[in-house]
Amino acid sequence: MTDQALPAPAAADAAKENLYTARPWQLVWRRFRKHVLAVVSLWFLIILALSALFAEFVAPYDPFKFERLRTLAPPTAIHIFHEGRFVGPFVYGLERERDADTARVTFTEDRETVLPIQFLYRGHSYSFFGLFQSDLHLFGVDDRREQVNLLGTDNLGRDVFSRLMHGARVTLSAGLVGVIFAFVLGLALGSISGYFGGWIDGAIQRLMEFIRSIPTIPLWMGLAAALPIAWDPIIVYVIITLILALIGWTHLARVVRGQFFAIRNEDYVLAARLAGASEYRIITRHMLPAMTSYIIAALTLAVPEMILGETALSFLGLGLRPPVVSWGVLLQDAQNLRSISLAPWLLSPGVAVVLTVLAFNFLGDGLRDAADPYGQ
Amino acid sequence: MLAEQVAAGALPPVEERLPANPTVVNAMEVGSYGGTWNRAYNGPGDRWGPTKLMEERVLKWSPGEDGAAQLVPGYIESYEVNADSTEFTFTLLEGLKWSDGEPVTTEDVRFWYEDIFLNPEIVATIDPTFAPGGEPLTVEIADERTFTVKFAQPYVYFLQILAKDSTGEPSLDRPSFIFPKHYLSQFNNKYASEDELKAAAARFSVESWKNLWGSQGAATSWWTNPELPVITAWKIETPPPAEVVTMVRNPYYYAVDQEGNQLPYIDRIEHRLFQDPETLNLMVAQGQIDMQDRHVGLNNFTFYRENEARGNYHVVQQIGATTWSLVPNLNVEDEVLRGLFETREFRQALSIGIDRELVNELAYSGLAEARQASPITGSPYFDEELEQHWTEYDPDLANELLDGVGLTETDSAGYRLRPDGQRLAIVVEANDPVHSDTLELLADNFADMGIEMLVRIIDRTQWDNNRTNNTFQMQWLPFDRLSVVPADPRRMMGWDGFANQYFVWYNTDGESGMEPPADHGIRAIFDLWDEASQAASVAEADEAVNQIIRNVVEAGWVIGVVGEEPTPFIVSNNFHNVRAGLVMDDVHRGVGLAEPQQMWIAQ
Amino acid sequence: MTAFIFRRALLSIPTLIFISFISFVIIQLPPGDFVTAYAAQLRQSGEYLSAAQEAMLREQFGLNDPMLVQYWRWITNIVFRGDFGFSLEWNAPVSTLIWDRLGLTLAISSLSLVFTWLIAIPVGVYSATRQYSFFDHLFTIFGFLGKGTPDFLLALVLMWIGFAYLHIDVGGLFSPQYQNAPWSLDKVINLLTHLWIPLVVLATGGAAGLIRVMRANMLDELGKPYVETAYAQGLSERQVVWNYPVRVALNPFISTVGWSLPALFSGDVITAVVLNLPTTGPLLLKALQTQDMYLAGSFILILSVFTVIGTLVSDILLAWFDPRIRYA
Amino acid sequence: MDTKAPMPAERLLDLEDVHVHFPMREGLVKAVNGVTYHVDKGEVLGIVGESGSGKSITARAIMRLLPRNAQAAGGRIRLRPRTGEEFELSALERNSRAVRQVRGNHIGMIFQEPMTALSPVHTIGDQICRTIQLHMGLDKRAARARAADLLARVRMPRPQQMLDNYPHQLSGGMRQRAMIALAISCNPSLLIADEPTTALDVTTEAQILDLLRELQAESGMAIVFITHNFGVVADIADRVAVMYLGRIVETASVDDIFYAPKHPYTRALLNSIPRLGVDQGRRLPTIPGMVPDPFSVPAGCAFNPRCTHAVAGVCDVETPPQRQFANGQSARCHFADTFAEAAHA
Amino acid sequence: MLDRANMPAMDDDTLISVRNLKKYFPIHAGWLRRQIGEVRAIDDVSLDIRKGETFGLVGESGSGKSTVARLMLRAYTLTDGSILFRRGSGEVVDISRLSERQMREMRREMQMIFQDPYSSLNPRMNLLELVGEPLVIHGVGSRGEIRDRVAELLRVVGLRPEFILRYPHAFSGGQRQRIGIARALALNPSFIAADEAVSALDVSVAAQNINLLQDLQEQFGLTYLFITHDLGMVEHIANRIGVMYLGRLMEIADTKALFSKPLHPYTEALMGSVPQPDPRGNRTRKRIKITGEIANPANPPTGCTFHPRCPYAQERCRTEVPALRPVAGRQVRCHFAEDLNLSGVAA
Repeated sequence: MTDQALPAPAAADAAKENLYTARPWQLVWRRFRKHVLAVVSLWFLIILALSALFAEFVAPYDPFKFERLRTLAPPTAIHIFHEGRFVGPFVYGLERERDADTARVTFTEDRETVLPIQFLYRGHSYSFFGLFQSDLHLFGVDDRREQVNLLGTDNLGRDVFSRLMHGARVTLSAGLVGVIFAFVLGLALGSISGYFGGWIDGAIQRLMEFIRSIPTIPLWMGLAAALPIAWDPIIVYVIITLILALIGWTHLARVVRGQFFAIRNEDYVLAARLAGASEYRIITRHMLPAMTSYIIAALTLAVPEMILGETALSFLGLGLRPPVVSWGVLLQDAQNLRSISLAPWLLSPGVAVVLTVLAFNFLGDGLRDAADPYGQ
Repeated sequence: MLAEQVAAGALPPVEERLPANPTVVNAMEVGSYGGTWNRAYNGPGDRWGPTKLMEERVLKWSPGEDGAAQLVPGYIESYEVNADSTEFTFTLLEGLKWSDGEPVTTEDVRFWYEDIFLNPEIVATIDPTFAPGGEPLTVEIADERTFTVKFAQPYVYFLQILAKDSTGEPSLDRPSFIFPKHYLSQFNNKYASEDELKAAAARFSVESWKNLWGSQGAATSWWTNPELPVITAWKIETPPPAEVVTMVRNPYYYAVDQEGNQLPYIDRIEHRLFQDPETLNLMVAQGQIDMQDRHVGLNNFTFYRENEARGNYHVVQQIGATTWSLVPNLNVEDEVLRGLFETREFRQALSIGIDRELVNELAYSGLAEARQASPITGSPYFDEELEQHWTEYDPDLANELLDGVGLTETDSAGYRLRPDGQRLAIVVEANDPVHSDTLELLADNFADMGIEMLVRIIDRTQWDNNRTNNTFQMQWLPFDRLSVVPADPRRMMGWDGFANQYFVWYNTDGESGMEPPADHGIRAIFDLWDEASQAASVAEADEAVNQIIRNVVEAGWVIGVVGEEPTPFIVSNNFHNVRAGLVMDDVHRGVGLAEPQQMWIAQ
Repeated sequence: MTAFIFRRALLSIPTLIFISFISFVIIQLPPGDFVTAYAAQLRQSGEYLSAAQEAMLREQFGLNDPMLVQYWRWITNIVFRGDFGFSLEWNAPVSTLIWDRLGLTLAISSLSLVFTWLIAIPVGVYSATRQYSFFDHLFTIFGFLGKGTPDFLLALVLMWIGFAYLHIDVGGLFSPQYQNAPWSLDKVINLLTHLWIPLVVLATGGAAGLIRVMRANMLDELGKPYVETAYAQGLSERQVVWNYPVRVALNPFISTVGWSLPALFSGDVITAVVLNLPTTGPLLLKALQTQDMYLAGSFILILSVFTVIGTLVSDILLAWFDPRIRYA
Repeated sequence: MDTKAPMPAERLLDLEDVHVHFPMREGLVKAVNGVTYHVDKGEVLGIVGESGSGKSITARAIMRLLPRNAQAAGGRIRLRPRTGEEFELSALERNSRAVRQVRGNHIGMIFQEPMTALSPVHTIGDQICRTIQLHMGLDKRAARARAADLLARVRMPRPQQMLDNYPHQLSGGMRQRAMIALAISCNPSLLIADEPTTALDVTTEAQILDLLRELQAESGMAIVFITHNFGVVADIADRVAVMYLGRIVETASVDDIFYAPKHPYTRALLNSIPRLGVDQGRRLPTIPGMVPDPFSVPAGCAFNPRCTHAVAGVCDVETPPQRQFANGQSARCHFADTFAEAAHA
Repeated sequence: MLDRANMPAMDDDTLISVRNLKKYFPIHAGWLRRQIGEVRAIDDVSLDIRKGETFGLVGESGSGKSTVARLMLRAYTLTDGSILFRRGSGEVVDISRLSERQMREMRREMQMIFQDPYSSLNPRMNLLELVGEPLVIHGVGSRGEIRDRVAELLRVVGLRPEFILRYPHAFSGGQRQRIGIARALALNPSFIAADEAVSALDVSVAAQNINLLQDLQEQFGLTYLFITHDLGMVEHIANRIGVMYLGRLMEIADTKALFSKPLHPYTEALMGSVPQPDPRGNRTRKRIKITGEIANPANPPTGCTFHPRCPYAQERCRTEVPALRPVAGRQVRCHFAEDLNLSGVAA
């Protein structure tokens, strides 16, 4: 008799079956894919992350190498036709001149020197994370003196594009470290608070309220001055980031706590308990998976905050400092009228920050929308 | 402005306000009265900006015909120095008046000497500059206008010191010797009762009456107290904290131009507050600044030049009296590093391993001069040979020298190893991100020598503290006071720089600080200064000073890189009488050398 | 309701005590004290303090006492006498300094807050009611752009545009000639020509987030049955949207009122520094940089107290505004 | 059917071949697929059907309250309220003035969830007054008086006080009373009640049903009562329409539906309901299979795969026409006549 | 308090015996949040369920019937009372005194089916994981064995085993309910509490699932606690019925007896309220309808908690709390159970 309830075998509807048996993350991905901006952002960030990881390869020049004859050179124009003749992408040489009166350096294209852009070009050698030596670069021009500077050079003649790529590595990883630390804390305390409730929850809530009322800038300034000077600036920065994460976790903790409160009362959690599941199993197998996508979305949205934080702190002179190359540091070079008027290309790190933050936000937005595949 | 007040009867006519024989300040050209001078300041700590515009001394530096600084009398009619430089007699101008019209007399000198200078409640310790050989100066009042300052031993540089430091605490930014007794006695414990002092402290909302005194004292600081009678060309009207700090001209100012017109020409000076240097640059480019000397940096030179038309101003270039230098700490606690710093060849290597031209070209737009830390061009102590000492860029020789001192081992990254096996790394501290370009260039040079330079840009306060507390290895420091060296010879003696602990030892007679080793060259420097400070004649003293300079430069204790860079002044096109090519040294009191009281604004 | 407020206020007291202590500790963190900072500052201009003078100053300011004693002196003065101490840097009582700048700070902050809301609420409502429309996408992109651009960069670029292309005075709140002038119509107009940059900078940053919040809340609310009920009563779309879901979706905004309290007090530090605004923010920054202990400490304390009060106010407002909480 | 035919005099509401479609990712959902029914003045029409049958969507189509993504894909909806004017609702713009004049004024509506169907941040009084002021042009005071009056009419205890209460302060039953007060606030000619008692306890349900009956008797308004509960329909309706998969499969007077159903679906459904005092322990007859998902509605008679009487080649090919019977009963079944005889036999 | 000496020994055919079950929640109020009272959510509930029977529990929402079921399964901690359970091994355990860890073992024998087929299945688990979870937790069998067992269970509840990898969103409400049933059956429990198991389903589907539950009971010898507000359903499925009102049992009786002649006015009112799919019957049937609404358990009426709504209430009802007492072989909590002549719905 019970066979009554069996639906008639569906006509081989593979697509539908596929939908029915898709793992939750597959469904998230499917929904996410519909979010064009988010997908574009994801690709942008992947490319950015890869570029940052392989900065030595992507960057044509050593980010620390000075070129006394190429200071404040504007972005190199890339040409295709030379005197009406197709050459493929190439650049002209540059002639430098310093205005004796205003001390401004100007460049003019030397129409005689034609330098084709070479891909997989062998330039200066570098050590990739100390793993291996190489001199292979994505692109470059084969000339001892001339360069191709996609984003121009700074006042010491360093290639801004190369610095941008190396800066991405520092900025993104420092942001991630802080976020991950805040995430671990927030997740732990938020879930404890949300799962157990009662006085534990009350205590954690009070702690959070207290921590949130500590003003950040003063704390940061105090810490920046209190740490030993001989320490590597990056380590100092990471430590401060970590300490700030001690404050930053409250936001995530609140989200996690709220989610826990909501999910704790779902029948399926009770069902798991009645099946004899331990608390550990309930939290890890039932409650956390329901939140992962929210948490990932929250994380994604937290990373840009960190990046912006880095630039803001650099602005106040409290973040990373040269010779470390980070976006904040590069932007510090550009945040003056001199640069905006004489060398606007020095603002390109700002554009990079805006684009990256934008991409993270779109990604986070897309993830949040796709987060609950069972929502509707 | 004043004519109206005279007409209204609020002010006596100008003849009555001026001294009988007013001091003549030669204006570049005779100007016209009036106008408001707009400039900018960056906070209460920037009181020296306004102060230096109008400091008064018995003797002041003035640019001569050739622009070279020379000492001229200020508010005194005349002065006399005896043969062995132990007695200095000054005569105040006849009819010199405070800004409230009260006459300035030797009573004010007596007040300063007896009730302030010798008052331990106000001046706890007398600066050694005013107590050579440990014996403080004494003052004798001859008559209403004349007084004599006496020393127990010859003191040839006293007049230079007066021109720079005035009479020391608590009056660095006030005229020498005179304090307005008729006003200040109400705050002095010799004249006022305890209750009155308490009331006065309360009126200025400070905790104790002592806080009324001192260089920032609420009552005695011209910068915060508009009531205080002054003899400067302008006096404060709206003190900080204010968005705009204003100063108005002093109707009783004692000086006139060559045609007998009372100075200053300009009625008011308004200092707008700014926080961020970019705001100032914007003000400049927008033509909101009439004349600005402070906070306009060489790094914005091109920006200033290119916006001249827009802002209706021009850039006037002065000469900086500093040499930006790498200053190693000879007292550094790291024994190995100290050993290296004390090794002459090592210092030579560091110096010749630096490509000064590159630094000048890239970081100073080619506007400065590659040079050693030594007296600057135009200084009486200038020596071209010293200026170029160890400045020839020779990385190969540098490496040879380093090999020579035994630094032959290197690590995998190519850096030399110290005798104790650690990588040879030197932390170099600077106090402003502006310098990071330079230091990156220097770090590159060091790397070529196999030395790792760890650049740290730190907060100014910390940077200063590190020198005081002897916790730095090397600093990027403006080695200044390189014009009239004996006016402040301490830079050359290691103070607050390459051997601060030795200097402290010397200065405290061995009570604190570190004693230099018996054979250390710094002992010769200290001996030479003792010689100079007791010399009976200037020639004799100068010889010793020159020897000090030669010793310091040749020892290479300071690694000068670039200096004598042009110091830009922003000068509005209707702002006149700003001289160019002056040596901007603290000793000369900076912009004071340009004599702002004779500047004027075309109306 | 009073019980609720009383209980919440009571719970804040330990937080406040702890916060005041932390405020004091933070400013003690950097090595050195005010005297070293002061000496450094003097040195910058060629004036030098001898060791003895430094010692005297320390004695005078009581900097040699144990930290707890200093803290106790400081906090009791504040609590019992309303005396925030004396700014060593500015040579003026802390309360005067803060008071002087508070008026303009509050004016600018609240103006920018109102401006932010005036943008965020209608745009959020529009975006939600016309979800996925062209303008919704446009607003989203603009919102994220506003969120993604560092404030100082935006301020700088706007300043440059004003300077180089619009040829107007930028920076500060007045042109020099109006700075000390009495209030007049011209001065107000002059103020407005300066005010737009800070308003735009502050509002873009703040509005972006709030638009997202408002939009999300509205989307939640629009799907609820009571909206359908309202439509079924014959109300027009405008009446329905603005009377019902907007009213509910505004609740999170109300809680941000409390959160903005400390921001109202300090203004946006970075923007104020870049734009040379005469607000309290730059004062705070300066105080911290120079370790002007009493000024910095008072600032941190006031900010923290405002945060705590802000939270309290938010909770109360929310309870007062949302009957579901009020009668719970 | 003659679509041009004027509405008979007693007719209040007339639906002709109404279609509502939803374009979804998985395909087009024909949620309402040719619904025809009418309501006469003062009668209670019960509409029963399982979830997904389209009964609520049809109601919303009348009110022009369909979700934004819905497509009104045809059909005609006409309304002639007490005032005599005639509205062709299907021809009006979604939120047009005319539609808004009908909503709340001529047609009141009650929803299933009284908790969420009332604004949580406005008092009951505010919400009722707003409607009254909108449609009746009363001033604030008069509106409030009327609102109190209405609350009294729906047997709300302490009506004056209740005006100032918020929905969450009331129990479920009270909320539904408030909801009813709101719906009848402007003396509508028609009340659409969409599962108004589903969320309530049986005891409260009985009270609400009594209330509706009384109100209907007092004011003579017609009610379209949507429910999935046959018991409720039996209790309140004069006539009943049974829906299945977007279509009305059978319409008849309440007695005919329960005692002489002519559609196999109606019969099967009635059989599968346990009745008090009747079915103890007996195995319940069920309808085999499940309601097909809305993307793949079977061809022919939508019910044919589950119908025990389905005849292959007929039921799974041809969409059955509506069969009318003399007693006013009608059924969409090829074999309705057979059942008619069986029932009468 | 439970008097041990007087505790009725558990009959051999009793599976579960609940005695004096209580669940109170404290109420805090005032400035200092002091406890000012308690909500007696469940007060003094005692009932026995016999092996193989279906015990129905009915009442309005807020009457505490779900809470009783959850307390019996120790989903909540109880305030007081005892719950004796006869294990498969014959051993009788008072599960109210077990620790959470000991209880875990007991959960193999007692399971629950939930009302909401949507929220009771973790949407992120497929059928294998969902239905197999109890097996995994209790370490029953290898992966392959679990898979086979899950397939078997799916077949038992009428779902196609090839759907084993599907996720709940692929199923309709009725099917989901079957998944829940399969999960409950996974460990071969002897006792299943079905909390409004079919209330959320459409009539036709509800009938199918009810039949399934009856089939399974027969097949596996299950004992059900069947909680519902639907009197028609409970009459159909239950052998005995308990009627709850405001956290207390008002009446316990055999189904037939209860429906043909209720002894408690509340039972009568409840029956009178149910509309029947019988228009003529509805018109003619005498229906006692209840007025007012269920009281706030935080502030229950004095005396008999039902008296404000009771058409037969007298002065005594206002003051004296009636006890649950045996009347005519049933148990009733009414002072006047013997005197009233109440009408049932028997055909």
